[in-house]
This record gives sequence, C-alpha cells and structure tokens, in this order.
Amino acid sequence: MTTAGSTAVKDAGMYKRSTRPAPPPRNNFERAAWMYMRYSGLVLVFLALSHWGLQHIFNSVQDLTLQSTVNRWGVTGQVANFQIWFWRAYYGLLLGLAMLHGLNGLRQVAYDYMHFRPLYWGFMGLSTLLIIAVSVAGIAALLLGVNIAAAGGAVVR
Amino acid sequence: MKVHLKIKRFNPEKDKKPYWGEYDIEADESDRVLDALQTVKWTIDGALNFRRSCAHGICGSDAMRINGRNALACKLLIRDAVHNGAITVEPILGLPLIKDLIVDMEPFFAHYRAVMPFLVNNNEPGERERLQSQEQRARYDDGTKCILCACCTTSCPSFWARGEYVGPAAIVQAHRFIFDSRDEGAADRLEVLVEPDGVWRCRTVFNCTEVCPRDIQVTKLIGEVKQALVTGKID
Amino acid sequence: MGTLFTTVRDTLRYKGREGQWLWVLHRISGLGILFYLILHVYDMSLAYFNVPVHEQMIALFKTPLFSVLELALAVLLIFHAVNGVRVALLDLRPELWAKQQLATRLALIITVVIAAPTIIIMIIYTINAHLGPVATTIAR
Amino acid sequence: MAQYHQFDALVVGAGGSGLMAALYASKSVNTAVISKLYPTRSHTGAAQGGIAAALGNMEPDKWEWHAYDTVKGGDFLSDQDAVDVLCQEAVEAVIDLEHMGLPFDRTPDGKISQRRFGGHSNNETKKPVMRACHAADRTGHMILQTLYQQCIKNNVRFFDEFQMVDMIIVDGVCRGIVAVELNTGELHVFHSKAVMLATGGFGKVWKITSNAHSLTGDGPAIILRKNLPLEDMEFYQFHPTGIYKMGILLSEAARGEGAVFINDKGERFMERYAPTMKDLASRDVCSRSIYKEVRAGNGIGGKDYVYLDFRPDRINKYFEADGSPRRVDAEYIETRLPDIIEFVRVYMGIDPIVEPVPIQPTAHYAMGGIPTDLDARVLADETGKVVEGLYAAGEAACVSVHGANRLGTNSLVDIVVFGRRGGIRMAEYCQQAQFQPISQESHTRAEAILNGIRNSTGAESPGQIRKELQMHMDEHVGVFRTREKLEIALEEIRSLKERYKKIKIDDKGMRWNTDLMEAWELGCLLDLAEATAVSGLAREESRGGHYREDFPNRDDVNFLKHTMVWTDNHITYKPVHIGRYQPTERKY
Ligand SMILES: Cc1cc2nc3c(=O)[nH]c(=O)nc-3n(C[C@H](O)[C@H](O)[C@H](O)COP(=O)(O)OP(=O)(O)OC[C@H]3O[C@@H](n4cnc5c(N)ncnc54)[C@H](O)[C@@H]3O)c2cc1C
Ligand code: HEM
Ligand code: SF4
Ligand code: F3S
Ligand code: FES
Repeated sequence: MTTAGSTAVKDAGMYKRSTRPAPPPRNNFERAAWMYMRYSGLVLVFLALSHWGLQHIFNSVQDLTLQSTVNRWGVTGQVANFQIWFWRAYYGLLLGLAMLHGLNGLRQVAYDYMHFRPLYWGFMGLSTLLIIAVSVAGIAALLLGVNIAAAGGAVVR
Repeated sequence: MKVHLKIKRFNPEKDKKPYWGEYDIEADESDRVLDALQTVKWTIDGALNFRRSCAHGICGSDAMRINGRNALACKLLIRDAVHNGAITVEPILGLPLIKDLIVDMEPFFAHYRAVMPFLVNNNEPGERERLQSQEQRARYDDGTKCILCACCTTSCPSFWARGEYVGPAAIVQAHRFIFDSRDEGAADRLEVLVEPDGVWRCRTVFNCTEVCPRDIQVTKLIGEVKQALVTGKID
Repeated sequence: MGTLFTTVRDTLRYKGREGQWLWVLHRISGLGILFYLILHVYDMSLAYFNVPVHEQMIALFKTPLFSVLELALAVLLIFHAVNGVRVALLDLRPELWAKQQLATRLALIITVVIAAPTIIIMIIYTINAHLGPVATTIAR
Repeated sequence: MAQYHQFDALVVGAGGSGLMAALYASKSVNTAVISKLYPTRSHTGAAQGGIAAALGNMEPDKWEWHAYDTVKGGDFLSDQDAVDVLCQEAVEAVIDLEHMGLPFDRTPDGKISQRRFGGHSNNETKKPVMRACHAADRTGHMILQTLYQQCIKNNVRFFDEFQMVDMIIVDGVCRGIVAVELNTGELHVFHSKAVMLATGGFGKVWKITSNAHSLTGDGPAIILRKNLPLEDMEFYQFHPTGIYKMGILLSEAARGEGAVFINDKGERFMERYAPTMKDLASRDVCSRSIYKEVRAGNGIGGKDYVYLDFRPDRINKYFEADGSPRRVDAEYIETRLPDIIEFVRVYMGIDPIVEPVPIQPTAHYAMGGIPTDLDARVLADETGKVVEGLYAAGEAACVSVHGANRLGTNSLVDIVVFGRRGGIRMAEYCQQAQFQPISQESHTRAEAILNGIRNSTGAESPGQIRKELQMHMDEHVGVFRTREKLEIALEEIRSLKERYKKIKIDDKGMRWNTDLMEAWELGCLLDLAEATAVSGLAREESRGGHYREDFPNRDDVNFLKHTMVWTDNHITYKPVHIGRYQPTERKY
C-alpha cells in the first residue's frame, strides 16, 4: 500500500465533538448536596463571619444582655418594623443555611465512618430530628420575639 | 554508603501482627530503594516479600509507603530517601495486608473495572484510523499515563474511610475515556461516578496528586469529572 | 463506628502534606461549629420559650471556661470559612488546580491574619470583664 | 492437592501477545489468561518508541519496504514468508489497535503520527523513513493498557498472579498446564484443549539489561524440559542505549528524533561505521560500534561508555550537517520523549536537555525462542511437525521474523500480529478438538520440584548463583564472542547448575513465597543461559546480534540456517525460508 503523505482531508466538522452534553445523571441527590455545600459555604462566609464580628468583636459576649436581643428581635406581640424584619431575614437565612450545611456535613462524616447501615440511618435520623427541632424553635423565637412577660420586667424598653 | 532499613514485616502463616524488621546494608546513593530491598532479600532474608517487575517506574508493581508516604520503590533513589541514615518501608494503606509489603490489590482493580475503562464506540470505524485532532488528543493525555500503581488511591483519606469509594485511580481512568473525542460511553461512566461512592467522596485532599509517580494531575482530573457532572457538559 | 478508628490511625501514620491536615481540621472545625450552633440556637430560642433559663445560659457563656472555648470556636470558624472558600473555589474552577500549593498556604495565612486580631480583641474583652479596671488601664 | 479448572483455550502470559491472543480467542471459545503478574505489569508496558507499520501517513511508504528492511535487519536469517505476513498485517493491526482506543499521537491532519526508527528506510532513497507509529514514548504502555481494557470489555477470564510451573503434554498433545497461585501457594491444574505460551523474554540472564525482574523465560525453559527444541537462541539483541550501569532503556526514538552518539573526542563516530544510516543503523551495528570505540580508547574518560547526545542545539547542528531542513527545540524534545527524559533525570540526576547522557549497550531482546509456524503453532522439531494444541507468540516465540537481529518497533508488531493469528487459529482448533483426558497426577511433578526447592537443605544461595550467572553472561556471552569465551561461560553455567541442586531458601511457607518462585525461576535462567551458549558456540560465523571475533564474517554457505537446541545440548538445523530477497552484504 502506498499512501502519499499528508493529503489533508479537513472537511467541516471532521473532529467535531467538542461540547457534548453529558446525560442528566440519575442519582442527583449527592450532586445537589455537593453543590449546596459549596454555594452555601460561599454565602455563609459573609453571613457567619459578619454575625460573629457583630456579636464577638464589635460587641462582646460579656456585654450580652436580653436587651441587645430585644433590640434586634423586638418583643412578643410587637408589630415588626423594617429593622426587625431585616434582622429576622438575616438570622433566618443564616440559621437555615448553616443548619442545612452542617447537617449535610454531618451526614458526610457519618457516611464515611458508619458502615453498619442501621447505625448510620439511626444516627442520621436522630441528628436530623434534633437539628430540625432546634431550627424550628429558633425560627419560632425569631418571629415571636423576646418573651418580655416571662422576663419579669428585667428588660427596660 | 551504609543504610539502615526498617521494614514492616508480617507473615500470615506465623505472625499475629506486623512487626519491624531492621537491616543494615551497603548501598550506592544513586541506587533505588528497590535495590536496597533486593539486597535484603538476596543477602539477608530471602523471606522478605514485595512485588516488583520493571524496576524503572513503568509497571506499577511496587507501590509502598516509604518514610510514611506512598512511592514506587524503584523510582525513589536512596539519596532522596534516607533520613539520618535510615529508611522506613511499610505496605500501602487501605487494602487488606497479605504478607510483608504485599497487599490484596483486588478491591483496587474492582473499582478500576467499575468505571468501564475501555473505549465505547459502536459506529463502524471504517478501514483507516478514526481521525482525532492534536488538541483532542492532548485533552485526555494526562490520564493515559496512569500505570495503575494505586499510590494515589491508597493515599486518600476518603478511601481509608470507605473502601467502597472508587478512588482517584479509577476516576483518572474514567476521565481518560470521558474526554476522548472517539468515545461515546461517557453517559454510562458518569452514571457510576455520580453515585455517593463516586467522585463526591473526593474531599480535595491532594494526597493523590502529590504521590502520583507519573505526575498526573489527579485532583484536577477528578475536578473536571465533577464539573462534567455539575454542568452537564464535556469539553 | 466502622473505620473511624482505622482512618484516624492511618491519617496519623500517613505522612501527608498540608492538604491532608487542612482536611482534618476542616472536618473537626465543621463538626465543632455545628455542635456550637445547635447549642446556640437552642439557647436563643429560649428567649421566647423560657427566658429565665435563657438568661442563665447567657451567664454561663460569660464564665472564663466558656470564654476560652469561645476563642477556640473563633479560630475554628475563621479557619473553616477561609478553607471552605479555598475548597469551593478549587472545586468549582478546576483550572486553578495548578495553584493548589499556593492556595493551601494562602488559606493558612489568611486564617492567621483574620484570627490573630480577633483573638486579641476577644482576649481584651474577656480580661476587661473579669478583671475590670486593671485590664482597662493596661488596654489604655 | 491441586485445584482443577477446565477451559477450551489457555493463554499463559498477559503481555501484548497474550492479551491479543486472548481477545481474539475469547470471541468464540471459553478462554482463560494465566499471568504471574497483573496484566498491566507486563513488560510490554516498558516498550517506548513505537510500532512499525507502513501506513504512509507522513511520507510515502510500502509494506514491501518494511519487509525488506526487516529481512536486511535480520541479516537474512529471517523467514521471509513470515516477514511478509508481519509487514502486511502490521498495517491492519495498527488500525485495529487505534479502533480499540489506543491513543496514538496525531499528525496535524488527525492521522496516526509516525517517526523514524533504526533500520527503517525508504528503499528507493535509502534514507530513514517515518514508519514507527507512536504514542509519545509510551507506545508499549498504551498497547498493553488498550488490550487489557478490551479484555475487560469482553469479559476475558483472568487468573492474575498465577505462575505456570509445568505443562501437561501427553503423547505429543498439549492438554493443559500446572500453575501456582502465588497468594496461597496452592497448585492449580488447568485442563484445556489448547495452550498458548506468551511468557515474554529472558533478559535476566544478563546483569545489564533493559528487562524486568520477572523476565526469566519460564515458557521457553519449560519447553526445553518437555524435550522440545528452542530456535536461534544465540541471537540475543544488545540495545546500544541503556543508561550506564543500570541498563534502563533509552529508546531508539531518541535517535529517531535526531540524537547522536559521541565519543570522548566529541566525534559522531557512527558516520564511520554506517555512512548512510549513521546513528540509525541497526542495533547490532550500533552496539558493536560503541564497543569498538571503547576498545580504541575513545570511551568517555577511557571508560566503557559513550554519550548519547540529545541537546537540541547539537541535534540541529547535525541536521544541518546532514542537509536536513528539520530543526528541534527543547519543548519539542520534551513532548516527543517525555518518559525517556524523565528516566535520565530521575535515575542519573542529569538533564539531557543540557548534558549528554552516558550510555552503554544493554541486554534487550531475544530473537530466538519457541519455534512456531505462521499460525503460532509450536514446532516439535526441525521438520515442521507441530505439537498439537500448543501455541506460542511474542518474545517467547520465534516465528523467525527477526532473524539474527530485530529492528526497533518490530517486536510490538510481532506481538500483535502473531498474537492475533495465534488466538484466531487456537480458537478454530478448540472448536473442533476434544478435551483429551489428563491424569489425576498431573501436578505431582511440579509439586515435587517445588517441594524439592522448598525443603532443600544445601548451602548455596540462589541470589549468589544468579549474580555469578549474570556476571559470566555479561562478560562472555555479550556483544563480542569467541570460542574461548563461550567455552568458559558454558563451563561456569554447568558448575552453577550443579550448585543450584544444593540451594537453600529462607521462606518455607506457602503464601506469597517469592523466595521459592525466584529460586524456581533461577532454574529457568540457568537452562536458557546454557542453551544460548551452546547455540552460540556452534554457530561459527558472525551474523546480526551474534558476533564471533574468531569468525568475523557471515558465512551463508554453512550457516544460512536456523539453530534448534535441545535440552541435552544437541543441536539440529532448519533451513531459512528465502523469498524475494536473496542474501546480500548488509550495509547501513
Ligand atoms: C525497555 C524496553 C523497550 C522496548 N521498546 C520497544 C519498542 O519501542 N518497540 C518494539 O517493537 N519493541 C520494544 N521492546 C520489546 C517488546 O516490548 C517486547 O519484546 C514485547 O513487549 C514482549 O511482549 P510479550 O507479550 O511477548 O511479553 P511480556 O509483555 O513480557 O509479557 C510476559 C507475560 O508473561 C507472563 N508470564 C511470564 N512467565 C509466566 C509464568 N511462568 N506463568 C504465568 N505467566 C507468566 C508475565 O506475567 C507477563 O504477563 C522493548 C522492550 C523493552 C524491555
Ligand atoms: C463560614 C463559611 C463556611 C464555609 C465557606 C464552609 C464551607 C464548607 C465546604 C466547602 C464544605 C465541604 C467540604 C468538603 O466537602 O470537603 C464544608 C463542610 C462542612 N461544613 Fe462548612 N462552611 C462554612 C460554615 C459552616 C458552618 C457555620 C458549619 C456548622 C454548622 C459548617 C459545618 C460543616 C461541616 C460539618 C462540614 C463537613 C465536613 C467534612 O465533610 O469533612 N460549616 N464547609
Ligand atoms: S493516577 Fe498516578 S498514582 Fe494513581 S494509579 Fe495512576 S499512576 Fe498510580
Ligand atoms: S487524596 Fe482523595 S480526597 Fe480527592 S484529591 Fe485525592 S482523591
Ligand atoms: S518495579 Fe515497575 S514500577 Fe517499580
């Protein structure tokens, strides 16, 4: 067989296949969880660090009183003003994102080390319940405000 | 020069658990660690066991933990391995120990097979070669260098934790085909890799990249597979 | 706990570089923050559900022991945030991989740069609160 | 006790030839592959430079030219019917590999890229031709990986880390093999209709060698012990460019890309020995030239090595001197020869881009081996009688395409072309043949041999014997041979064989007893060393890789024939199949 060297046959699309669509994968949960960890993490940098800065740097835990909470949350029964709505949104978002992020993080760790399936599911079930319960309580308190009546008048408006 | 070798020994027919064997040998500083092991085997204790074949970093037989870190014994020179006149050699982690430096490689190869490490293309190829541009060839070049030595997979903390994790080596193999313009099996491979024990187990630790004796950018390739799954595009 | 023990042992045995240790820290810090967060949200919810207990817990947070834990938490959170950004960026932009060594070092440096003043400020607050005027004088 | 398995076809060895055979045989019959290494550890993976095929992708080429080059390279000892098959089917085989997914380097227009290689020429202009298809300098690695991948795809059954130690041949019919499962130390009897031996070379007979520790010639040694002959054992190739003292190969691809040899005076000495092909003359010619320079006191610093120079500026200078328009730069060299450059950096600690590399000839390739016909069927004697049910391919075999000296890149062609032919033929045979009965005691011979070594209480160390063997072979059965040298070697080998009977090993266990297996392999090395020396002594001429200083010329009248050596050291001869090309003087 004699073939002359390099008679180029570059017709259009000869090597085409540059961007093929990958199929939508069947199991999307792990993928979604993975992406959530990254994106929520990026948002949390701002929320969590600003919260930390506010509570621990500009103010000190040492100066923390019920009053400072009232200043942001308002008190039970009070009609929320713009400021209170702002803090509700800020804390609500922080709480939700962080809890979900933490819960999924915990799931990853548990998945790594708990190979006995019932143990894994049991542990994650309990953890999920606990985290949901605490989160719901937290959000409820955020919306309902500081229960000034139960504070025995310690808080000055 | 004089070299003090500390080798983790274990004989399943005799020992309850591994112990350290210590050997003093004479070696050239430009010798390979493998040569030192051979010297021990041929002149001190023939019962020392380890895998080896090519002796120049091309067959992938002799992955072991040298001074705590994975390496091919035949690709690490004595002068680079001695610390205070001594070298420690242990089997790789995460695979069942059989004898001395020999571990069971079967789980490793099972993961390899799981990602369909072969070209899938059911079109009639014709009489001549399928055409591929130089750029397309370069796109997947890195992964083709892999010699399946398992240095990467057995250095990965996620793999130590879960032997079910397919591991970096298998992902590198999958990458080699997913990004080959001649291949059409990407969909099926990604189905495997999107599972919980697929790419998501990779926590970007970089141990794999740091030990690959073929200088493959393992973590980068894993990242590209993750991106393929995230964006649904292969380019 | 299946492989927890072996993994911890192997992690200690294996001589990984920065990447491995950052990962260990990330994991520990993440779990630590989660633990604190649960406690903290529980405590805050008591501002509505049970104010007296809420106030007792706030008092507890002001004790020296908790002040020290708070310091640790600060470092963990800052580290987790900075390192989290590193991981997220590397994961979402594979082309940055070539710079991973640099990224690891940067993450550590940024953590220190943010954590150091934070800790100093927090220590001053704590000393002020517990030792009062003495510290205030020194601080001035 | 031995475990028992039954398969239509068995392939022993999972290098390129074994996998190719298995791939094709498994398409129609129940096939198993037995390998003492994981398949991807086979030494085919070390092959660097390329695989020859007259694709004509870069410049005009014809398979007939390839055939002529092969015959000439083999110093006219090649069987020309086999060479025709080799070169014609090479084209098909390379395309086949590409279709299987092999990542060949590409030309700008997307075809398989090719490069120059020693001894391959345009027959009209006599100039080197680009015929070696390659994937960087990892061609063998890619072939091995690709074939293994295809075997996985086709569900070929593998017995990895099983070492064959005996064959079952009864009444001239091969009925299976006996192997040790390394992990348990247990014996397994594999009962089959057909067996293919693809166990690779035996370079470990020498000390300075490019070959892997595992290349101990188990297949050919067992053949000898079964009272079957080996062909052309005196023809062993010494590759000119091994890393000094280590023997690690630096592929001829380096010279294909323009590298040259220089001596202590900085001369490009190959100009004197091969005026046309120069540094791309055949390997035997280059190796001898290097040693002639060394003898003339032109070795570097008066020592026993010369330089291989692939500094880009030097290469360009030589291109210029040759009137070639090609130019290279460091980047080009790095992308074309990445592994070779890394070997030099890692193992010598020098950078070949800025410094020349010390090299010395290294034992490399067995032209001889188990005699076969064109369908890889093993021959029982010089008359062409075949051993029913027994096949061989690859470096272990000798179809005699390589004759007295193999051309670079032709071994990879050999393994794929004859591996495939053998696999297909074996499957056809299995489809019509019946299982022949085997005895319950088939494994007892192997068991006795292994237990003999395990429990031997002598005083000799196998390591010491191996070392002495390799030393004598390097010294006396190397590039230059004489009657005296060969006789000394034979005497030494025989006394080592006596000592071998009194060895003692440290590991008495069953599981993963590499001490035992290495000692067993040493027995193979000794047998093959003896066969090599005996064959060399009988061939009183110089041809290709076999150079006798006491008979420096080729002698077509008396020695244009293949040597067949038998276990009791007697020798018979077989004629060479001459076709289109009559023997002429060989000049490069
Ligand atoms: C460094 C180097 C570079 C080379 N470069 C080139 C090149 O560029 N071009 C070229 O054409 N050729 C080249 N060659 C030559 C070529 O690579 C080999 O000749 C060829 O690959 C041999 O293939 P094979 O299939 O016969 O055997 P191998 O690949 O050696 O495989 C042998 C197989 O047999 C198995 N085996 C052995 N003994 C037993 C036993 N007792 N029981 C069970 N299994 C056993 C082994 O496990 C292995 O799987 C090179 C060789 C070397 C050493
Ligand atoms: C402040 C900004 C934060 C960023 C940028 C961030 C980022 C990340 C990222 C990217 C991961 C995934 C790591 C991986 O998969 O390897 C992760 C894991 C985790 N995060 Fe965060 N996170 C932040 C805050 C938090 C908070 C507030 C919590 C606690 C509720 C938390 C708890 C966890 C846990 C438990 C893990 C799992 C650790 C592991 O799998 O090893 N993180 N974080
Ligand atoms: S990617 Fe590198 S370390 Fe991993 S198996 Fe392949 S060659 Fe070995
Ligand atoms: S070490 Fe493991 S976690 Fe990922 S980056 Fe490598 S696979
Ligand atoms: S012995 Fe082959 S890679 Fe080390």
